[in-house]
Amino acid sequence: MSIDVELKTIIEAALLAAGRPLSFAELENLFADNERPEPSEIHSALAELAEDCRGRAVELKQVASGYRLQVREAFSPWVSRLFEERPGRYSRAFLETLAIIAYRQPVTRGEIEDIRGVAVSSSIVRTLQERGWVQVVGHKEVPGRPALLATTKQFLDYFNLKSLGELPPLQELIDDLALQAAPQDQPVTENANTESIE
Amino acid sequence: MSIDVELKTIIEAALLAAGRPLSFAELENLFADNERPEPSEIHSALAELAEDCRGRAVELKQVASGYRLQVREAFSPWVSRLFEERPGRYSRAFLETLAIIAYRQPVTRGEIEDIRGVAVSSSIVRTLQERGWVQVVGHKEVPGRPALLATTKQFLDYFNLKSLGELPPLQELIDDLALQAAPQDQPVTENANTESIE
Amino acid sequence: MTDLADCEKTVVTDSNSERDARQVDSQAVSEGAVTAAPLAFVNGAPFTELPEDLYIPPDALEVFLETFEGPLDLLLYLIRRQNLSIVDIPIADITRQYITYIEMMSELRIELAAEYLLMAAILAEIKSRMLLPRPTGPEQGEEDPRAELVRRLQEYERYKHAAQELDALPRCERDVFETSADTGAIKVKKIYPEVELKEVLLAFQDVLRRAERSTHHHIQREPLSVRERMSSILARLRTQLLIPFPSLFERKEGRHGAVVSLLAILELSKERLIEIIQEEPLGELQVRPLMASGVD
Repeated sequence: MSIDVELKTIIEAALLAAGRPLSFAELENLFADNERPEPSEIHSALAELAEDCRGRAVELKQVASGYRLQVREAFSPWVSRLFEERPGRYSRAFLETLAIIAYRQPVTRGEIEDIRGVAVSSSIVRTLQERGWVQVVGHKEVPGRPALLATTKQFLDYFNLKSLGELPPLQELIDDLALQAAPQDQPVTENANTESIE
Repeated sequence: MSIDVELKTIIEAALLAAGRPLSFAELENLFADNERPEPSEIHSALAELAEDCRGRAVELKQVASGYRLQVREAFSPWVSRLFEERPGRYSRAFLETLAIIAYRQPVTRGEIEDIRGVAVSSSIVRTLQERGWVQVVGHKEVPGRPALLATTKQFLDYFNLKSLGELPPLQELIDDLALQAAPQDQPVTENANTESIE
Repeated sequence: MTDLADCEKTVVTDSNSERDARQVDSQAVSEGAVTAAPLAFVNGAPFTELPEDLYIPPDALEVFLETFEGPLDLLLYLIRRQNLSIVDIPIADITRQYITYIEMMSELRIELAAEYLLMAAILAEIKSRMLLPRPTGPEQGEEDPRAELVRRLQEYERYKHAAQELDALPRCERDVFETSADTGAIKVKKIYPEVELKEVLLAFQDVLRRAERSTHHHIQREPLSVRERMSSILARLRTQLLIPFPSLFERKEGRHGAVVSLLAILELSKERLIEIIQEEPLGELQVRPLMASGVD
């Protein structure tokens, strides 16, 4: 109520109250029409808030659906003990399917199968949709009109990304038959006995 | 993780990630057995955290089920906008009930039902009272002692009336009805398919 | 590409009848057309030794296979673990190793996805084309028979790698956590719908229209000012249980006001909502709410 409540503190209050990312428009709409700050003021307040978070438990992060205050990665050793269920590891089939959809979207299941060389289980696609990470964005006009799959904002939010452009770049394809790809670690077998969820 | 992560910051991280009160035991269980702080250390960390929250958007509260960080009441004017629901429209039944109370006051619910020919839901009467447009001015001395409903000064204020006398007299409304026997626009029916709330 | 079914038979029967893999390499094509049902042969054959370059104890084989995401993944593994180049696969070697796996799987009755058998057929087909004399003229330069497989392996490897990177991104619930604070202290203003007086009047006309139709409802037509005064008298009686009659009249309202008040009092009395009492003859009239049995 006091007149000197700072804009950045109001934003902090709103982000912590919402418990989800707030878009810039939602931040603007915290204010009545006649007392709404300029966008530039909100931007500076966000920058100040980010600065204030230094050394604190949370950081201000911009993800696809907006701004959120999130507990820093450094605290996960303690914070993850709060949650009885350890976050599941995703199976390689799940992650590969998700990666192909993320990088190649919009893409049909058949195209995913072509790349992976094996059938894509329906349960993986269903789980991806249930988690809200993947959605059907249309149908390809070929026989059978297969669904075209694409990732969602929630996918980006969950993986801490603002846009698909923030995904790690896809490896270059080496076209030259003479070029030998550098030998590489084989992390494959590491995963052999880890639990996996789909 | 880094050795100089402060206990109070770990607690802050856990409280914000949990989004619910954490008991003292839960705070202790954030730590592995061999690195668990003494209860007295946790108590001091909580005190420091409470101190750190001065001037910030949240405050540390101890409630029955433990400790929680809550958004300060002072931020209600802004934060409440996150939770405001867009008002719908009042139902036909609501408007009719209000009109009957205005014209026939003081009136019991039973009398309103007689006039409308259908039951009046308690939620309508409750909403009218919540809104401050209708009040109970007495009880009728018949079995059950039903409440006598009447309109309030706020009702007059909202509709910009100095007194009920400024409402069109009943006779006029009835005469209007006769006129309307001739087909005419009926703005009323606009509402027919809009969502309504009570 | 030649008929896949034939190739498949070729591969499996070759490797079955010829334990020596090098022999398979050279003879696969020439001895191709064998008619026996391929898998049955494999299951029947005693399986005595593992190729040394596989380094996999048999009991781990099943677990091992589960770590592969299909034939492309298995091929990539075979290539990468020997530091071989994808783009210049020693196809004979890889085919031999791959087929050895397939045989072991069958031997251990591990159900193999059809894709693995298809890949065996593709490999054998490529190998056979590699053995054919390559046309030399630059004009008719035929593509390397391995090209399509190489392309698929490379493409798959990109996404396999991308999946690992995706898995390594800090993600919610594992590395970072969404935050929320309690909002119990926040007072939410309730927003009410807007209503226009016209809507209320129109609603009332509807009520009247319905009431007119049913004859047993007769809506009385007191002036509204009387109804309003009735309400206000009742409201006063809630806080003041006994009101002197004269105080219900206000001089400044004049004659009209007095009439309204009187009508309101009479109406309230008639509806048995109030009673007018006089405690002693010629004493002051007083009004009080009617309470049937002194309840309240």
